[in-house]
Amino acid sequence: MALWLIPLLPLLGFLVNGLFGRRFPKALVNVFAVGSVALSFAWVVKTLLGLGSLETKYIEHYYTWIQSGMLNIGVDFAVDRLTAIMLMIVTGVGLLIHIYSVGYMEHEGGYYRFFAYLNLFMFFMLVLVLAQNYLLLFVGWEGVGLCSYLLIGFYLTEQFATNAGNKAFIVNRIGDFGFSLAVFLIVRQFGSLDFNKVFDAARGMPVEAGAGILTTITLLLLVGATGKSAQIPLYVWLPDAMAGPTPVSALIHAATMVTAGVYMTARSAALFTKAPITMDTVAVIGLATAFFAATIGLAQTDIKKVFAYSTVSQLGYMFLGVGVGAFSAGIWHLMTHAFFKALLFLGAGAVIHGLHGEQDLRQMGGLWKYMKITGATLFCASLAISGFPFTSGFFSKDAILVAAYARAPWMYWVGVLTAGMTAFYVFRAWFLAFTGEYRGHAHPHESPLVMTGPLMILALLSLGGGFINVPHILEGMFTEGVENQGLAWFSAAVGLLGIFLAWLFYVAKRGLADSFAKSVGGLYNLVLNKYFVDEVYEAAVVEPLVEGSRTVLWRGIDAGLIDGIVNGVGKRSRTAGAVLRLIQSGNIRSYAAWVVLGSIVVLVAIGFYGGLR
Amino acid sequence: MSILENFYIISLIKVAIVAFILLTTLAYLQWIERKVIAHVQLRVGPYRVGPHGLLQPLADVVKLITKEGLMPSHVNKLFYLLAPFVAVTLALISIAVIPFGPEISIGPVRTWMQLTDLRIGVLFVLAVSSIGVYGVALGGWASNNKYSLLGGLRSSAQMISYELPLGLAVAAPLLLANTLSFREMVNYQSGYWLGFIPRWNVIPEILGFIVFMIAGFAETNRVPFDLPEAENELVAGFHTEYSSMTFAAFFMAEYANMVTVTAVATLLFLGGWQPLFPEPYSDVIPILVFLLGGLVSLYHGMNPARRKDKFTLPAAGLVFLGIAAIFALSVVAPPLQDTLKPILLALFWFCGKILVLLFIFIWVRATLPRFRYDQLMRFAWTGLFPLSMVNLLVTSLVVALTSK
Amino acid sequence: MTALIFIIFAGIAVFCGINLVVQTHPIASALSLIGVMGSLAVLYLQLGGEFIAAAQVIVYAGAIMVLFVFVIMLLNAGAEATTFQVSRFVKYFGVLLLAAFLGLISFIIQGALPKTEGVVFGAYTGTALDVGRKLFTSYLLPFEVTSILILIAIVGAIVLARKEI
Amino acid sequence: MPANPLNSPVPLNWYLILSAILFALGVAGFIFRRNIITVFMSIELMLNAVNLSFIAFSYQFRQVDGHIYSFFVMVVAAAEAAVGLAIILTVFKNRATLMIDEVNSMKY
Repeated sequence: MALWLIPLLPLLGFLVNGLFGRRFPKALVNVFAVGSVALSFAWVVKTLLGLGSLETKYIEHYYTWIQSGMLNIGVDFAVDRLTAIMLMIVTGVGLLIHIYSVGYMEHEGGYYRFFAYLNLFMFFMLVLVLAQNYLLLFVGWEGVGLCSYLLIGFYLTEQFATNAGNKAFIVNRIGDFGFSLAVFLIVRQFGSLDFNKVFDAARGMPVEAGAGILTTITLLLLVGATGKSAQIPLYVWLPDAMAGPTPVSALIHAATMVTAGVYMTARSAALFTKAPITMDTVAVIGLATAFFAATIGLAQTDIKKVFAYSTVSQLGYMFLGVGVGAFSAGIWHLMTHAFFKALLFLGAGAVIHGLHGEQDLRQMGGLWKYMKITGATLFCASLAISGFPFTSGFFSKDAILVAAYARAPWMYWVGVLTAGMTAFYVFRAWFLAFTGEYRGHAHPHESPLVMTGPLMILALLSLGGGFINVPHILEGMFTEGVENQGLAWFSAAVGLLGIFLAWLFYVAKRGLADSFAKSVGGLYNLVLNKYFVDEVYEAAVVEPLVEGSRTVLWRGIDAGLIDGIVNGVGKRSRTAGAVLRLIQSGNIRSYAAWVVLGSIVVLVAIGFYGGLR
Repeated sequence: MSILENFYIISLIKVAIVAFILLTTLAYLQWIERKVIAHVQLRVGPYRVGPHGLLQPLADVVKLITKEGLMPSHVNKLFYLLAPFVAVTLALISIAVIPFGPEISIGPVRTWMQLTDLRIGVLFVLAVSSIGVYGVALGGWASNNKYSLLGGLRSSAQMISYELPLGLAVAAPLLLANTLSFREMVNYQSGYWLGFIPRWNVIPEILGFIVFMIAGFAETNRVPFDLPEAENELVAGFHTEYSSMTFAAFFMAEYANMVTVTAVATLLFLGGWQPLFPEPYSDVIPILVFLLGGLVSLYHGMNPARRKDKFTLPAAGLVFLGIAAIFALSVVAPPLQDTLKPILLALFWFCGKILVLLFIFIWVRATLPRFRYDQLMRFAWTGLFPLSMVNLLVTSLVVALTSK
Repeated sequence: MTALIFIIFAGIAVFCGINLVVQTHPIASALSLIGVMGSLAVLYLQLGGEFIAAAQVIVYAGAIMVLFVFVIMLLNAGAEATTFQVSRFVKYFGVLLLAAFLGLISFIIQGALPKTEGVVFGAYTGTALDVGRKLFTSYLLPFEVTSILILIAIVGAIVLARKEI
Repeated sequence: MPANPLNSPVPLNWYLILSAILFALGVAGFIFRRNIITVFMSIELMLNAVNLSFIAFSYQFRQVDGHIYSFFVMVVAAAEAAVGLAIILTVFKNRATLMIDEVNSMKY
C-alpha cells in the first residue's frame, strides 16, 4: 500500500519550497505546498479504503535502521484504527489549514518559508503517527518540536516571537528528556522498541512483577507527554506559542502536535493500564490542568490567549479521559477538539486578519455586521466546545466525564465545573467580539473565500463530528467506555448555564462583569496574571540555571578546565613539534629515505616473528 | 612425421614468404601511390624506369641505399639511430597476427594462412601501434632540430588523442563477435543475411568503420592528418634531418602502418577473406575481373597512346589473362579444387579489400587539404571521441539485450 | 624455454631499471622505463596474464609513458645538473638502506613462500574473458569508483594546466 | 627436454625477488635523482614492480584477482600521471625549474 508515500509527499513539498521557493511566485509555492498535502490526504483515503476494516494491524517494513546485538530497530510504518483516525485528522485538518493559510499569509513576508515549515511539520507529524516503534515515533516527536519552534519564531524579527520559540523548545526538551529515558528503560526491559513486541511482553507480565518498572516507564513517558501536550507543570510554553502566525496555532498548537502526547499515551495503553499509579497521576494532572487553564482563560483579553488556555484545558480533558482508562473517549475528544479548536483559531485568525492584526478583545465588538460567515462559524465552534447537545463536543466530552464518574465522582464534578467555565469564557470571547458596538479603530472586513471555505467545512465537522462514533471504531483496541445518559445531560446543562452567564455578563448587563471582577479583585488579578506561574518558574528554575551555567559551567569548567586542557595540549605539541621539526628538511628525498628506514624496521619485525605466516 | 610438419620449420617458411611479399608490397605501394595521385592530377607519374615506371621502386631503393647517411651535430647518436629502427620494427611486427586466409593443406601439411593466432591478436595490434609513436617522437626529439621537435610533439599528442576513438571503434565489433582473435572474428563474419547480404560487421557498425578509418588516417600520419610532417609549416617534420636508409626506414614504416591499418579494418569490419557473394558466384568473380582487365589492356594495346604501350599493354593483358586462367583452372580442375582454390580465393578477396582501402587512403591524400592543428585536436576530442563512444554504447546495449 | 625467457627478460628489466636510475637525461630514463615495462609485459604473458600484458603495453607504455615523453620534450628538459648534492642523511645512508631493504625482502620471501613447483608457461592463463567477468561482477564497485577517479583526474589536470595559475 | 636447465620451470620466488629488485631500484631513483620527472618515473617503476608480484601471486593461486588489482593499479597510475604531469607543468611554469630540491617552499 506504499505507506511511505504519505509522509514523503509533504517532505517533497518542503524540499522544493525550501530550496527553490525563494525564486518561485506565490502561486507556485501554493501549488507545491497545498498540492503535496492534498495528495497525501488523497493517498491516506485511498490507503484506508484499500485496507478495509483494519481488524488487525497492517505493517510495512522498509529497512533495518539499527542492528546492534539483540536490539533490532527497523524503519517500519504501521496502520491500525487509531493511526487511521490520526491520519485522517492530521492530513484532513492540515489540508484545510494549508488552504486557509494561502489567504491568511498573503501579505506576510517569508511566504515560501512558512509553507516549507508547514510541510515539514506535516512530514514529521505523519512519521510520528505512522511509526511502529518508539524510536521512529521519537523522530517524529522531535521533528514536530523543531517545526513548532521554527514556526513560533516565524516572525524572526520580533524579540518576543523568538523568545517564545526558545521557551517552547526548551520546555519541550525537559519533556523529551523524560521520554528518552523512558525509551532507554523500555529497551533495557523488553530488548526491543517495536510496539507489538513491547506490548505483548507487557501484557504477558504479571502485575506485581511489572508494576515497578512499568510505573517508572509510564511516568517518564508521561513527563514527555506533559511537555508535548502542555500539561501541568510544563504547559507554560503553549500560551506564548501564540506568537506564531494563527494558522500555526491552529494546526500545531491546537489540532495536531499538542495532541501527540495523548496519542502516545493511548498508543502505549498496554503499558499504562498495567501501571495504575500512573493512570491516576495522568487523570489528576489532566483534571488539574483542565481546571486551572479554564480559570485562567476566564480573564484573558487577548483572543488567541483565550483559545490557547482553552486548548490547554481541553488537552487536560483528554488526559483525564485516558487517565481514567477511557482511551477511546480521549481519542474521540482529540478528534472533535481538532475540529472545533482548529475552527476557533482559524476564526480568530479571520477576525485578526479582518482587523489588520488587532488581537485585543477590548478593541473589538459588533463585528457581526462586518463578518457574518466568520461569526457564524465561530459560533458553531463555541457551541461545540461548550458541549451544546448533539454538537461534537457534547459526545466526546461527556464520554470522558462519564468515564471519570465511573472512576471517581469528584473528578466528574470538577470536570463539569470546568465545562461550565469553558462554555463561559468561550462565549465571553464571542460576545465581546461580535456583539455590541465596535470599539476599535481599524476597518473590519470579511475574509476571502479561501479562508472562509475551510471555516465552513470545519464548522460542519464540529457540529456533526460527534456522530463519528470513535469508541465504537476503536472497540477492538480499548475497553468500551461506560454509558450514562443522565450525567451527560447534566454536564450539558452546566455548559448551557455557562453560556447564559456569559450572555448575562457581556450582552444583557454590561459592566456586571467589571463590578464582579472588582468584588473579587485579588482573585481576578491572580487569574489575570495566570497565577504568576511564569514568574515563579523564572525565579525558581530559570535564574538558578542561568546563574549556575554562567559561573560554574562557563567560567569554571569551560574556561578554566577544558580550555586549559586544550591550550595545554596545544603548547605541549608545539614544543614537541619544535623538536621534531628538525628532521623536516623540506628535502623530499630525505623523507623518502626515512620512509625506507621505517619499512626496513617493519621488515625486520616481520622477519623476527618468523615471516608472513 | 616429415620435417615439414615441424612447427618451427613451417613457421620459418611462412615468415620468409610473408616478409618477402610484404616488403615488396611496401616498395610497390609507393609506386601505386605515385601513379594514382598522378592520374588524379592528370599526370602520368613515374614512367621512365621500366615499363610504366614499374622499376621505379628498385631505383628508389638503390638511390636511398647509396646516399650518404648524414648525422647532424650535437645529437644523441643512440636515440638518433634508434628512432627509425623502432619505427620500422613496430610497423612491420604487427603483420605477424594478421590472417590472410583459412586453414589450408599443401600436400601433407595443414596450416593456417597466418603466422600466429594470438588469443588477444587485436590487443596485440593495438599495443604495437600504440608504441609505434615512439619512433616518430624520438626521431623528432633526437635530431636536435626545432622543426623535428615540433613534429615529434605534434605526432605524440596526435597519436594519443586518436588512440581513444580507434580503440573504442575497435571495441564495438569485438563486442559483436565476443572474441579478441582475428581468426574467430573472420569466422564470425562468414555467411549471408537473406542469402546475399554478407554478414560483415561493417553493415551494423558502419559508424564504427568510418571512425576507425579516420582515426587510422591520423594514426598513420597521413593526409589530412599529416601534421607531424607538414611541409609548409615544419620543413619535413620529424624526419627533416634524416637521410638515406634512416629516412627510408621512416618511409617504410608509414606504408607498413597503412597496410596494417587497412588489414585490420578488413578483418574487423569487412569480413577478412569472406567473399562478397555467396558460393558459386564468388568463384567466378575473380575470373571475370582478371579477364576484363586483360581484355581492356589488350584493347588499349591495339591502339596505343604512346609508342611503348604497343608492347607493354598487351604483355600486361596476357599476364592478366594468365591469372584469370589459373583461377579458372583452380575452380574447375578437380585436383586443384581443394588445394589451390581456397588459397587463391582467400588471397583474392583479402588483398582486394585491402587494395580498395589503400586506394581510398591515396585518393584522400590526392584530394583533401590538411587540417590546422587546433582543428585536428578539436575534431578528435569533440567529434570522433563522442561519436565512437555513442557507437560503443549502442552496440553494447544491443548486445546485452540480444545475448542469451 | 620458460627459464630462458625469464632470464632474458628479467635481465633486460633489471638492466633498464638500473639505467633509469643512472642515466642523467630524462628521455633516457623514460626509454629505459619503457624497456622495463615491455619486458615486464613478456613476464606477465609468461605468468598467464595475457590481457594484463596487453593492457600493460597499451596503457603504460602506449599512453602514460608517451605523456611523459611528451612533457619532457615540451619542457625540453636538459640533462640533470651533475652537482650531486643530497641531504646528508641520504648521502650517507641511502645505499645502505636500500641494500638492507632488498636483502630483508628477499630473505623474507625465501623464508615465507612455500617451495612451489615453479612457473611453467601455459600452465595457467587468465584470459580476457575471466578478467572481464570478474571485473564486472565481484569488482564492479571498485571499477565504477576508478572511473570516477579518472574523471576527477581529468578535471584536475585541466584545472591545473590552465594558463592563469 | 627437462634435462636442459634453461627449460626447467622457474620458481615463483624469482619473480617476487625480481619485483623486489625493481622496487628497490625505483626507491633508489626516487632518493637519488633530482629531476621531478625522473622521480615521477621512479614511482611508476615501483608501481610496475608491485604489479609483477600481483601477477605472480595470481599465477600461484590460479586466481584472476591479481590481474584485476594490477589493472586497478594501472588505472590509478594513469590518473596520477595525468595530474602529476599537470602539476609538473605548472611548477615549471612558475619556477622555471625541474630540480626537486628547489621546490621546497613547504619547509617554511
